[in-house]
Amino acid sequence: MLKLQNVSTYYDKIQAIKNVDIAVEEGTVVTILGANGAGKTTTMNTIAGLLKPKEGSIHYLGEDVTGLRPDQLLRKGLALVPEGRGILSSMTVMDNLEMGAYHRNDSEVGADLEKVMKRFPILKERKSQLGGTLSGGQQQMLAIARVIMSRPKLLLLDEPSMGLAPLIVADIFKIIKEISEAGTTVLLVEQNARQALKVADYGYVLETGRVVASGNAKELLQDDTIQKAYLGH
Amino acid sequence: MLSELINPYYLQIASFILLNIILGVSIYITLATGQLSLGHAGFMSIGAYTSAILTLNHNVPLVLGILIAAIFTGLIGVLIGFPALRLQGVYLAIATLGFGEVIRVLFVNWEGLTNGAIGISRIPHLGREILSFSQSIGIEPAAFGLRNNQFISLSVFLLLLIISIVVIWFFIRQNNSRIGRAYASIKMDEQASEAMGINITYYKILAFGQGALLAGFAGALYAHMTAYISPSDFDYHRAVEILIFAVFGGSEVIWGPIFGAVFLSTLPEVLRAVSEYRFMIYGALIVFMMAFRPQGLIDMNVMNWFKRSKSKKKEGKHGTGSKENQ
Amino acid sequence: MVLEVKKISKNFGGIQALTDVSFSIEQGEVIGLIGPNGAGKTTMFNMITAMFPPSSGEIIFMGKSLSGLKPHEITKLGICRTFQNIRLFSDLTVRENVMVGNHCRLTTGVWQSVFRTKHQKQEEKKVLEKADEILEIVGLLEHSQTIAKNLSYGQQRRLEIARALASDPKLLLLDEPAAGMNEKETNDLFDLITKIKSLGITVLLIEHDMPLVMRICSRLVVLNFGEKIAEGTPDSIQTNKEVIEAYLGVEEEEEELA
Amino acid sequence: NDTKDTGGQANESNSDGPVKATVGVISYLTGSGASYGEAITNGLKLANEELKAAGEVDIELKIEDSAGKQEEALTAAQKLMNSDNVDAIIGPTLSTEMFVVGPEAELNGVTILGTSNTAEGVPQLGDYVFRNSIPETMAIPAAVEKAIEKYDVKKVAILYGNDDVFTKAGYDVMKQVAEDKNLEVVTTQTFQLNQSDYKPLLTKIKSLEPDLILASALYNEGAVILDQARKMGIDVPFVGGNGFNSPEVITIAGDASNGLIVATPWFAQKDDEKVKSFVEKYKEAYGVEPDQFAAQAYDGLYLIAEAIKNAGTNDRDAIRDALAEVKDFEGVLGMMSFDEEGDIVMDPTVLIIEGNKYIEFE
Amino acid sequence: MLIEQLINGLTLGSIYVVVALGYTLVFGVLNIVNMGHGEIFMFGAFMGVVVTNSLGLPLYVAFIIAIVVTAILGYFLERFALRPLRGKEGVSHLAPLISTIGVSIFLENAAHHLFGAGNKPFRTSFSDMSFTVGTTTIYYVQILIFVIAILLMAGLMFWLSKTKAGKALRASAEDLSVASLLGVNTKRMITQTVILASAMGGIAGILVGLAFNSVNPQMGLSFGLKGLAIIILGGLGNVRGAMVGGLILGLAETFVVAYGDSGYRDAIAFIAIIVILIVRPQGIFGTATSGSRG
Ligand SMILES: Nc1ncnc2c1ncn2[C@@H]1O[C@H](COP(=O)(O)OP(=O)(O)OP(=O)(O)O)[C@@H](O)[C@H]1O
Ligand SMILES: Nc1ncnc2c1ncn2[C@@H]1O[C@H](COP(=O)(O)OP(=O)(O)OP(=O)(O)O)[C@@H](O)[C@H]1O
Ligand SMILES: [Mg+2]
Ligand SMILES: [Mg+2]
Repeated sequence: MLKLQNVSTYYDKIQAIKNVDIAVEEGTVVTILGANGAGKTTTMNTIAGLLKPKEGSIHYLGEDVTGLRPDQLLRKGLALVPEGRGILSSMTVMDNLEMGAYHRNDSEVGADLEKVMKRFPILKERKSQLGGTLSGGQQQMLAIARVIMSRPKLLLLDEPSMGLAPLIVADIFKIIKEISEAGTTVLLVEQNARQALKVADYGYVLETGRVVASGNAKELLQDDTIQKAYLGH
Repeated sequence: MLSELINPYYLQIASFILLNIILGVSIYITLATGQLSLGHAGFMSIGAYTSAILTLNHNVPLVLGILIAAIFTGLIGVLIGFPALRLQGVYLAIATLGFGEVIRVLFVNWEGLTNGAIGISRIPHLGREILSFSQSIGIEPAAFGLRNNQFISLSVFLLLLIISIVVIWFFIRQNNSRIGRAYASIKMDEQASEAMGINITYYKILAFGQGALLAGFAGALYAHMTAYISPSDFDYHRAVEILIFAVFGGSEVIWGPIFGAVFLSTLPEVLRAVSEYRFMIYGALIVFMMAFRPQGLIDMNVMNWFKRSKSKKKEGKHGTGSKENQ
Repeated sequence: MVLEVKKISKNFGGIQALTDVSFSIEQGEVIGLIGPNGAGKTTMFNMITAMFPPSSGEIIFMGKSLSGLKPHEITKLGICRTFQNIRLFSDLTVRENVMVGNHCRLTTGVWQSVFRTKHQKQEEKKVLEKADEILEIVGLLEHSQTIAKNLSYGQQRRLEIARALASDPKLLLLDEPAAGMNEKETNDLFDLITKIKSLGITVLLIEHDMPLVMRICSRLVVLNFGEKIAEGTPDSIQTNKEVIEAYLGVEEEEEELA
Repeated sequence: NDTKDTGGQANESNSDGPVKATVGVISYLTGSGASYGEAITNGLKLANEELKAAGEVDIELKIEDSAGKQEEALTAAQKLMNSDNVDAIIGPTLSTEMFVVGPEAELNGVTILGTSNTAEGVPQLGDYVFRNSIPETMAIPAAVEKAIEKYDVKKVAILYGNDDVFTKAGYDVMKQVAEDKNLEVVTTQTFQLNQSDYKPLLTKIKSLEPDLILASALYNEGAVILDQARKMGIDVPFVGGNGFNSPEVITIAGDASNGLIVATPWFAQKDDEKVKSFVEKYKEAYGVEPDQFAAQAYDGLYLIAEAIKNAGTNDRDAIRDALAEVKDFEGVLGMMSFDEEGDIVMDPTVLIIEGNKYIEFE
Repeated sequence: MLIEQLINGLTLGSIYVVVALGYTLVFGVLNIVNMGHGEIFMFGAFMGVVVTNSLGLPLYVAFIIAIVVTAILGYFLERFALRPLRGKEGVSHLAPLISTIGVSIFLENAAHHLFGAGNKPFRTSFSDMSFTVGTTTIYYVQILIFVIAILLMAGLMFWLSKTKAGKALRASAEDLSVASLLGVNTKRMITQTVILASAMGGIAGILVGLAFNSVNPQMGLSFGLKGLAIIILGGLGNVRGAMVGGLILGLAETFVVAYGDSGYRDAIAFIAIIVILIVRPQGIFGTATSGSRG
C-alpha cells in the first residue's frame, strides 16, 4: 500500500533520514521504533508531504506520490496525526472535529460526528471549549477523533501515547486496534516500544536516520539487541 | 594638504550614518527583549525638543542640554514601558507607532512650547559651538590647515564617532553579562524566564527605557546637528526607517542594526544618480532582502563564522552549532 | 516541612481545574503527583510557581506564604520547575541556558556589568563553574557549547532540569520529565533524580510513567478531576481501588510492572 | 528688453566668451512634495536653455534631490558646495530645509537663493541667503484687503493646515490681518497634510455663516477643500495664501474653484510679452501651464545669471555682492529688487478664479 | 448640524471599515499586518481616476478595473513579499511586517511616477447626486458607501464563521502545516485571502475618491494608519470589531472636529488605541486567548 524507496530528507544541509526503505501492506499495523532524534518524525512528515524528500520515491496505492502536498495526500486517504497532536488551539473542539472532515463532501459527516462523540464522551462534554485549553490527554483524544473524521485509508500516528496516563495509553492502543480492525492501515511511531510491537504486525527500527533492523513484530519483541536498546532490559 | 582630503560632504554623510547607528542600536536594545517599538521617532523628537528648548530658551549649556534630554526621554520611556508590558508583538508595534503619532500631533498643537509646525530654528549647532569654543581658547582651524566649515564638519564627525563607539562598547559589554542573558531569555520565552527567576518587568522596562534614552540622545544630537527641528521630522517614515535599520541588518546581534544603518544610509547617496527611482529601488530592495535573508544580513551564524575564523587562527577549537545527536 | 498546599482551588472561566487540594511535602522527599490527563497536575505547578493566581487557598513554603508573590520571587525563595512542553531558550547555548537559571542568585547590575568590576568578574567566574558542575551532573558537559535547539529531545529534557537546578532550588518541580523517552532513557532519568535527591533537594514529580514513579517516590498524591482522591506510599496507591479505576487501570498495571 | 540692456552692460567683462558658472539646485524631487520640485526644476531648465542660447552666461545646473527632508537637503548642499564646488545654489524647496541649509551656505560663503520659501526669517539666516518668492506677510494682506473692499466682509472663518510650516506661517499672517482689519473670526479650523475628508469642519463653518473664508492651504488640499465646500453649499469666496495658487486648483476642483482669491507674484494670463513667451515655451516643453513655483524658479535662475553676469566672474563672494545689488530686474513675475536682508521687493498681483480661469481681481 | 455631522461621521467611518476589513482579513489568516494594504487601496483609487476621468468610462467599469488591478497587486504582494518568508527557518515575526513596508514604499513611489505627486480629481456624475431631507443634503454616494461597508462586513462574517472555507481559513491562520494535514490547500487559501483583501482595498479606494474627490499617492498612508488603529481597536482579526472600530473612529474624528479641537483629529485614533490597549489589551471584541500553558 505504501512504499518508500531510498528516501532521504534534509533540514537545510542536515540530513535527517538516509536511504530509508519502508513498506506497509494494506490492512496491517506497522510500527517504526527508534531513540529520540532517530528520524521517526522526519520519516512520517516526509510521507505525509510536510517535508519534501531530496532523494528517493514514495509510492502509495501503486501511484508515485513523491512531492505531493499533505492536502492532496489526504484526499487520497493518507492522514497524519503529527507529533504534538496539532490541535487548533484557538478553535473549539467542535470546530476541530469538523475540520477533520474538511475535504469530505458526503452526507455521512454528521453521523460520523455522532459516532466519535460517543466514542470519546469527554469531547462531547467539552465541545465548545477551545482546543488549546484542553489537557494533554484530552488533546490527544481530540487529535485521534479528528483524524477518524477524515476517514483515512492509511493512518500515520506519531507518538500518540506521549504524555498520557496509563489508562489512556491502554485506551489509545485499544483504539488503534479498533481502527485497524475496521480496515484502516496504520503506520505507528512509538517510544512505547513494547506496546507498539504488541499491536503491530511488522516493525522497523531507525537509528540516526537509517533503518537498522526490521521484521515481524513478534520476532522483534524477542530480539535481544532490540530488547537492550529499546525495551530497557 | 589635509584640507584637500577633508570634504564636508562626506563628513556630513558619515555623521548622519553615525547618528543612524545610534538609532539602530536604540531599537536593537528594545528588540533584545522581544519588544518591537515603532515609537522611536517619538522618543527621538522628545529628546530633540527637550534639548533644543533647554539650550535655546533657558541658556542651558549644550552638553548639559543633550544629557538632560537623553535622561528625560529615558524616563518617559520607562513610563511608556509599563503599559507596553501588557502588549505583545504587533499590538505593541502599532501602539508605539500610535504613541509616536500622538507625540507628533501634540508637538504640532503645543505652539507655546514647540512653535508648532513652524518648528524651532537657530538651535545651537554642535559644530559651530565647538568652533567658537576652540576659538575662545585660542585654537583656530587654520592651525590645522582647515577651513572653518571643514573644522566644523570634522569635529561633529569625530564627536559622533566617539559617541557611537562608546555606545556600541557599552551595549556589547552589557550583552555579554547577566543583563544580556536576561534580555535574551526574555526574548525567547517570557514565561520560562520568569519561572527561572528573572524579573521580567524590571528587565523589559529597563530595555525599553534604555532604548528610549538612546533614541532621545540621538534626537538631541540631531537637533544640534541640523540646528532646526519641526514635528514632521519625526513622523511615521522616521519610525519605520529606524526599524528597518535593525531588521534589514539583522536584529539578533548588535552588529546587525549597525550594519543596516550604514548600508541603508549610504544607499540613497549611492543612488543619487538615479534619484527619481531611488525610493522604488529602496522598497524593492527591502522586499528582496526579506525574501532571501529574513533574519537580516547579519545573524548569529555570520557572527559565529567570524568568531570561528578568528579562533581558528588561534587554535583548532571545535565549532558551535553542529549537530550532536546520540 | 518544605511545602504546604492548603485548600487550593482554581477555576478557568467555568472549568474547575482544582478543588480544595491540600498536601504537604517534607524535606528531602521525592513525592509524586499523579492522576489522569486533565486532572489538574500542571495547574497545581502553575499555582505553586505563581504562573496563575489560585482562585482560593494558600501555599506555604518554608513557613512563608507565597500569596501575591511573582514567579521570579518564588524562584528566588527556592522553588524551580521544568515544563511539560519543553521550554528552553532555544537559541542560547546549553551553558548559557544554565547560566540564565542562576540569574536570581547574582547581583551585578548594568553599570557593574559594563565596567566589569571585580565583583562582576568573580560572579561571572563562579556562575561559569557552577554551570559546568551542573552540566556534569546531568551529563551534558560535552555539549556545553551546543545551541539548545540542536539537542535531541532527551537531552533537552535533561537540560531543562539542569537549568532549574542552577537556581539552587530547595524544591524542584518536574513536569513529566520522562515523556517521550524510551525505557533506557527513563532509566538514566531515574539515576539523575536519585542524584538530585542526594544533593538534599526536595522533588515534586508529575509523571505518567508508573514504573518510574513507583520506584522513585516515597509518597504519592493522586488527583482526579481537580480533587485529591488519594495520598500515600506507592504500595498503598497501587492497591487503592479508586486510583486503579480512575487512573492506573487493572490489566495494564500488572503488565507495566512485570 | 530691459534684460538685454543690462546684459549689454556686462558684455564688456566677458569679451572672451560667456562667464562660466556652476549653479547647484536642491529640489524636492521624490516624495509627497515632488510636484513642487518638478515645477521648480522645469522652470530652471527652461531658463537655463534660454540663457545658454543668449550666450552671455554659461551656467551648468547640478540638480540634487532632498526628498523634502532636512538631512538630505543638508547632505545635498554639502555635496554641491564641497564636492561639486558650485558657485551658487538655488533652492531648497521647503522653508524647513532652508532653515537647515541656509546657515551652512552662509558658513561656506555660497550664495543661496530660495525660490519657494515663504516662511518668515529665511533671508535673515545670513548674508548669503536670498529669496525671490514673496513671503506670506506680503501676499495675504494684499488679497484680504481687496476681498474686504469688494465683498463688505465682517465675519470670516479661518482654515489652515497646522502640520506644515508653509500653511502654518500663512495662518499666522491671516490671523494678524483679521485682527488688523477688525474682522470677526467665527471659527478657526485646522486640517492636516494629505487629508481627504474636510466635511466635518466645513459643516461647522457653514453653520456659522461667514462672509469670507481665509484658507491657508497648499493647492493639493486647498482644491479638495473648495470642492467639498461648494458641494456642501458654501458659496462665499475663499482667500488663499501663496501655496493655494496653482492652475491645478482648477483642474482638481473644476467649477468649485470659482471664487478663490489669491495674491501672487505670478499671473500666467498677464498681458506681457515675457510672460506669454514663458508660458508658451513652458507648455510646449512640459505640457502643463507653469505655476508660480516654475515661474519663481525661472526668474530665480535669471536673477542668479544676472548677478554672475554683473560680477563678470564666478567668484562666490562676487556673485553674492552682485545679487544684492540687483535692482528693478524685469522677470516674468514683474519688477524685482532685493532689500538689505536679501528678501524680495515687488508688488504681488491679486487674482480670482472666475469662469474656471484666473483673472485679475479688481 | 448634528445630523449632518452624524452623516459625515458615518460616511468616513464606513470607509475606514472597508479599509480595515482588508487588514483584518489578512491578519486573521496570516497573522501578518500587511503594511502594503494602504498603498494597494491607493492604487484602487487611482484606477477610478484613470478609468472615469482619463478614459471617460462609466463608474461601474472603474469598480471592475480597480478590483482587478488591486487583486493583481495583492497577488504580487503575496507572491513576492509574503510567500518567500513562509515556512523558512529562523524567520522573525517582524520579517513580513518589514517586507510589506517595502512593498508600501515601492508602491507609493511608483504611484508618484505613474500618476504624479499631487491630488487627482475624481469627478463622476454619480458623486453629485443627492437628495435633501429638511435642511440636510444627503448624497447617494454616502448611502452607497455605508451599504457596501455593511454588506462586506456581513459577507465576511458569514463566510468566516459559517462556511467551511472560513473555518479552513481560521485553521490556516493558526497552523499552516496542521491545516494542510487536514486537507486544506494552504497555499491557495493564503493567496486567495490576500487577493480578496486587496480587492476590498480597491473598492475602498474608489469609495474614497467618490466621497471626497481627493486621490493622491499619500492617501495610502493616512488611511492605512487609521486602518491599523481600527483593527487594534476592534481586536486583531475580528471582523465585527473592525466594523465597530471603524464607525467609532469615523464618528469620533468627526465630532472632535465639530465640537472639539480639529488639531487633534489625527491623534484620536491612536489615543483611543492606547487607552483601549491599556484597559483591554485584546481590543474591544478580541477574545482573550489564554496564554500558553506551563
Ligand atoms: N526543523 C529541524 N531543523 C533541523 N534539524 C531538525 C529539525 N527537526 C528535526 N531535526 C533533526 O533531525 C533529526 C531527526 O529528528 P526527528 O524529529 O525525526 O526524530 P524522532 O525520531 O522523531 O525523535 P523523537 O523521538 O525525539 O520525536 C534529529 O537529529 C533532529 O535534531
Ligand atoms: N489556561 C487554561 N484555560 C482554561 N482551561 C484550562 C487552562 N489550563 C488548564 N485548563 C483546564 O484545566 C484542567 C486541568 O489541566 P492540567 O493541564 O492541569 O491537567 P494535567 O493534570 O496536567 O493533565 P496532563 O497530564 O494531560 O498534562 C483541564 O481540563 C484543562 O482543560
Ligand atoms: Mg518525533
Ligand atoms: Mg500536565
